[in-house]
Amino acid sequence: MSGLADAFSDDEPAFIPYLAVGDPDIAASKQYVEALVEGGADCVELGLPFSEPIAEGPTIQQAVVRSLSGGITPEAYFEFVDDLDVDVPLVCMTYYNLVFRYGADSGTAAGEGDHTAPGPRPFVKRAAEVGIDGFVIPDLPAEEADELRAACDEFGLDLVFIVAPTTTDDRLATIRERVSGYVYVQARLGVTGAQADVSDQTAESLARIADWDVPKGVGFGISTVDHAARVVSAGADGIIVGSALVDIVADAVENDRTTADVADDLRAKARELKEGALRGARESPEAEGK
Amino acid sequence: MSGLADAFSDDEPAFIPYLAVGDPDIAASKQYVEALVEGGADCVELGLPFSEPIAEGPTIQQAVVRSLSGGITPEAYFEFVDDLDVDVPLVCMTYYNLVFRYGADSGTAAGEGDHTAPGPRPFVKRAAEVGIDGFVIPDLPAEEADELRAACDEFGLDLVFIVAPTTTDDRLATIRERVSGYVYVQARLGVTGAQADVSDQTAESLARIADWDVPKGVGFGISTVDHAARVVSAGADGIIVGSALVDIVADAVENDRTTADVADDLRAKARELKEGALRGARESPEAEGK
Amino acid sequence: GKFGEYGGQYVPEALMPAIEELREAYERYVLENEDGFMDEFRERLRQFGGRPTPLQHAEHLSERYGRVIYLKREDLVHGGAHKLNNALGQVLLAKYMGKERIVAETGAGQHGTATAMAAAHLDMPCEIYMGETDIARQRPNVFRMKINGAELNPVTAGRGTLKEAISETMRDWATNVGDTHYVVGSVVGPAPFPEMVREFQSVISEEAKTQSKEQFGSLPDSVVACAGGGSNTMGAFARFVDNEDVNLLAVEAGGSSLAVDEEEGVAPNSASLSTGGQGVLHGARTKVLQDEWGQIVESHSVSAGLDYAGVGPELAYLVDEDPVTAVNVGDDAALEAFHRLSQEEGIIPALESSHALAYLEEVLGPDSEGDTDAAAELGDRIVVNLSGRGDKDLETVIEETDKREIPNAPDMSEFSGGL
Amino acid sequence: GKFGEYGGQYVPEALMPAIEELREAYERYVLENEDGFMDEFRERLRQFGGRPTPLQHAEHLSERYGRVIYLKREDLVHGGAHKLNNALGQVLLAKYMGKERIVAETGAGQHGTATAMAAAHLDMPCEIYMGETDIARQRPNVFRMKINGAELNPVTAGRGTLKEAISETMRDWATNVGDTHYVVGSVVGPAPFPEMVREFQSVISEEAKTQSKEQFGSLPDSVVACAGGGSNTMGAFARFVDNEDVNLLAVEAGGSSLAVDEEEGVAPNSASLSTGGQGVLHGARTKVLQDEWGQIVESHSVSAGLDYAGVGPELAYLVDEDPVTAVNVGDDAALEAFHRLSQEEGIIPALESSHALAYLEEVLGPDSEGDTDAAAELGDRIVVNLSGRGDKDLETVIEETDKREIPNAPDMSEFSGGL
Repeated sequence: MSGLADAFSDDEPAFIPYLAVGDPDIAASKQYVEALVEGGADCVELGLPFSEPIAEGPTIQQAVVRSLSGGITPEAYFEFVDDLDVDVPLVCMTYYNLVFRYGADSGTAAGEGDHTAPGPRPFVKRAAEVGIDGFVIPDLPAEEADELRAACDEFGLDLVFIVAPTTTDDRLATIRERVSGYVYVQARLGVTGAQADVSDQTAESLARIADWDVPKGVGFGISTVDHAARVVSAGADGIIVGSALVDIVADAVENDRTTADVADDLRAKARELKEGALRGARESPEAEGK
Repeated sequence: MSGLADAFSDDEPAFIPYLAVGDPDIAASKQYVEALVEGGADCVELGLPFSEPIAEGPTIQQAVVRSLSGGITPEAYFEFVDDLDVDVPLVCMTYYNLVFRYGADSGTAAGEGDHTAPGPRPFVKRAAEVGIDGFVIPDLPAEEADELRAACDEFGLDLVFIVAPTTTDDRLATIRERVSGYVYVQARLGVTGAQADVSDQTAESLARIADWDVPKGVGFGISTVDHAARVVSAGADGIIVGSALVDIVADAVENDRTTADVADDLRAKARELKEGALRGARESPEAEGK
Repeated sequence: GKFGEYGGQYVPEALMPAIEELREAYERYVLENEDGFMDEFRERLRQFGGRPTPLQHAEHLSERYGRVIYLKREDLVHGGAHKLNNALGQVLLAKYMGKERIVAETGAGQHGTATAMAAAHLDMPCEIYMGETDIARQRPNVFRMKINGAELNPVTAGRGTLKEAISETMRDWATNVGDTHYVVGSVVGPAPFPEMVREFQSVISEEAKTQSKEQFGSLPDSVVACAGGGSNTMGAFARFVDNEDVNLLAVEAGGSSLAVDEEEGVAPNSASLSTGGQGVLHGARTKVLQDEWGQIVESHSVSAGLDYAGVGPELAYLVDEDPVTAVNVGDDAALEAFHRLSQEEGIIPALESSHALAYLEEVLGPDSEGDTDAAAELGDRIVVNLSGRGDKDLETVIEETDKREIPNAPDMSEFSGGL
Repeated sequence: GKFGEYGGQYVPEALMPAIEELREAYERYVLENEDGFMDEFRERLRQFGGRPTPLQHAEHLSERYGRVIYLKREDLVHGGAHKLNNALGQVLLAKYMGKERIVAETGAGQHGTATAMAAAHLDMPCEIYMGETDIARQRPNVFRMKINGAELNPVTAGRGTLKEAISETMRDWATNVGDTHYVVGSVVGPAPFPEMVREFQSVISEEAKTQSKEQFGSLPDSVVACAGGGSNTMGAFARFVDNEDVNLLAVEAGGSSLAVDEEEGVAPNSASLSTGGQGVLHGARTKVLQDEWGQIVESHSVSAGLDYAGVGPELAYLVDEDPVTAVNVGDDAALEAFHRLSQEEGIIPALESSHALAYLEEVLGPDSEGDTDAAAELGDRIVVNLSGRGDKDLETVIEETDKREIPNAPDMSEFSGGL
């Protein structure tokens, strides 16, 4: 069993928070991630900011801007992960160009052309070194993922794919063949972002992949205890929460709050959401049927 | 012999000044015209300002603007002429639309269409009543002048035409048939305006019409005693001077001088120019040949 | 040179020989195609000018009016309007005549830019006269002329607008007739200009006639064109004048009112065909906006290109003699038509052309007052001459829409200070 | 969907079905002309778009360079550039697909205005995403979109320019994939966009090929086109790619320098073919301007339409595989070429197209450094794709000419404050 699946191993629903590393700076980021784990996170998605975050909504997009302005680079990101002292699996969430370009020694805008051909292997190798357990790459559909999949296999990392409400049956088969760690079930159409409600589409999506042997994490728009409970009771093995947490960081930046205060809030929010997930597990048809 | 030819009847070269009536107002204009006659004018060209003075240079154009701003109308012009107490022939210089429209009782921008068809007869009739002896219409070539020629004949008025350096021999014949009073010889190409020199074209032009039986007045650019003398010595029967005099009026308006002062200057300038013309007559080959 | 009582050559004597020379050249090169002049002209219109322009079926207007509406797309001509047809013809003719320099006047700058383009294309030195007031309010066009290499002569006389620029250009021509040709911008001025400009512009109706036959197998029932000086009008009508079954409608600028303020010497419209009287202006006898004495009054239209106190003498004649019907629409209706075509057909029309479009709305639109004669005159198949594109008018549209209640205008409040 | 290693579909999972649906529709309607799609498209290009555009012999450039230069006059297309070819094709395709709404992004506003026009023409609701910074500096285009009835959505994220607008449009599409089509503006993005946009634009080379044969009896020796995203480039090259005797030159924006400031994350050029590395941007693997880590850098060009950090994947492929040669010219040379064509040919070119013209000067001009290989590659008969007109660029030309010594610029001091 891979590293990521560990997050789902205790029969409890997993709580998987997301933060952009370096938002608003490396030091604060570190405390925030630790607070989330203290609050009950079973796994953390650590965002490596890319300049063109096409799958993100405004909340995470702003986080990416803050982080990039703070000077985050892939190497700084890896060092951050290396330094991190938490005992849960870690997922690197980023866009493919950063994976593809890492370690290619030229052929950038500086103009010398490609001497070391770009490709995902150096990035995966380095990620494995620092303790990353898997990847979510939102702009890399399964069809384009062969090289990355191979590198992950080589270094024993998981590659999570997203399943959207629009994903066709044909494509589900393609994804199923390639996915590992968990499958990221997109709760609704659109981009990341906290929402007032969680879509009915979630249950349908979960039903379509019920027989897959990887855990199902549901994300996109989960922001409250109720959402968490409902999603888990609909059959999710875990919940993925990003924007609702990033909102707390954004608010802190705007209102100039201390890192410790923010960490407290994140820890509390994590507890709430984890609690919601647990409630959902108790209320699930499966649990009630027991 | 027509009224205008009287100006040339004394064997002396004629001095024919031009002023725009109503520049800068009716009262001043009257004193200026009288001063010019006192200074030796043998005939006066009285400009009736038109809104589109296409044949005028900047000097007379500005005079036209001043006069129109003062509210001059064709009827006010006729009253001005009627009131004028001078004993020389008077030429009305204007553009054809004012001649054509006078007395047409509608069909203006007010919009009722033409009830009384426009035509030159009412204008000529009224001009004759107030003592005008002839016309110069710079935008009316001989080919378009049949109606006006007929009206002039009916009321015993002269119709002066311009001969330009570019006028072809064919057109000379057309003009010769229709001209009366005097022929206005355009000293050079271009528009009216005082010039530093008088063109050689003048002598050529005069030579081409030497055998015509109307007097030859030369205009366009005559501004100094020397010009006057040279033009007359080249064979002109008279000199026509506009811009050099209008300059004096313009200068007076700009510097807020009294009407009496300006009248004095105009009288003096008239004397000078007349003197120049007389000198030219004495120096002419013809005179020297005697 | 005459069209009934209209037309003629009311110009200073010094210009008469130049005009005669021009008439001869016109007859030889244009009418008789001497030295292949017309072949070269047509080829340049095609390659440089982008002709032929389409005769486009306007689907949404057709639906709206329950008639079949076609747009003759002069807005696609190089430079953005029909103006180039004439400018190119005259500059080329000047070249054939051995002239070494051209001059032109311009008001809003459309004729000036077309002339500057044609002159650059044919490598002919070019000077443009433009009133100072117009220069100040038409800076993009001034700039376009300059980058096309034309020399711009500001005219300070009078109010510094089109009238003064015309006078000044005539003066230049009178001074330099030997080597200079004056590129008159519309079917106005002394003969042979009205006829010659009409011939250069008649490519519009020549194409439209052929296209009508090809696209729907017959001639249109009517042709509608806006009329200021009348060059696009005559161009759109010329080849249809002899077809009695084709009704020709010249739509003038009614401005804000058809009345005139004689005291101020201002007509708040440019409807000389509809309201003007016979007069002599800029070299020709025609219909003119003038006061009771014959002084020319200031005309007005929201469309600078229609804002002229005279009109082509041939058009005045054709209206008197009936082949052409003169109608007019006001500023508001033109602005509404501007927004309608932009939204419904994806074409931003010149404010000039918007007048022609507005006439359709007036007669056939949902709020039309049911003038059945006018509706019948338009017939089933209507060709509207879209004389130019409206990019040049954006500032004016902002300013003028802002002043009024134009029901179909989008919210433009963020632009109320201009672009 | 791939061009060698380039291309592909690097998009969020949620969009994959929409892209597959689009590919199917593209294959049926465009490639197989199902339901007469291509017939309707071509007829609308003709009537509404004003095609075919001329292939004009440029006399003065030909004299200057001692070669025979032809200009493919895409500046005469409705809207003022080749952009409409693609916008019209995609909006029509969206209609055939039963979509009820289109979205598009725009940087300088050219693709936005073309899309708004096409959407109005085809009666399709249209929303345009545009960065706030771009909105502030491209007000005339913003206004044009609005009067064509498009809804404009300002994008406040990041620096508020094209990159952010693209991301935001992708998000809208990802949210509304069911009823919405995203009209991508160039030969970029995930498959099938690069291929589809190339097909819609290939009318340029299709016409140019026919016209070459008709006008001079053979194919040209070379075709020169500017390259930003590459839609006019691919359009101008597509039908010549298989003719080995025709040399194809893609002229990129060299900006002020080919170097990059990694610290600032800025490349003062847009020459991704010449200097970029392989990367994945906006849905496709292609050549990209990026820093050592793969972060996309801000590109630059005096021409807003070339100012993009990526390039079409097919073009990247063709450059690698040799049918296309990538070259570049800087801002100064482009401005000089802008003034040259305006003055010498009477055509005001877009600053984009000015880059293609500038390359001729660089290789063949009086001050060229005698690169005989490059001169030989151009051959005797050269077709330059004049992708658009420059009216939209006047403000930029004033500002940028003012900063520099452009030897052939007219005196523009009176405009130094802008129009």
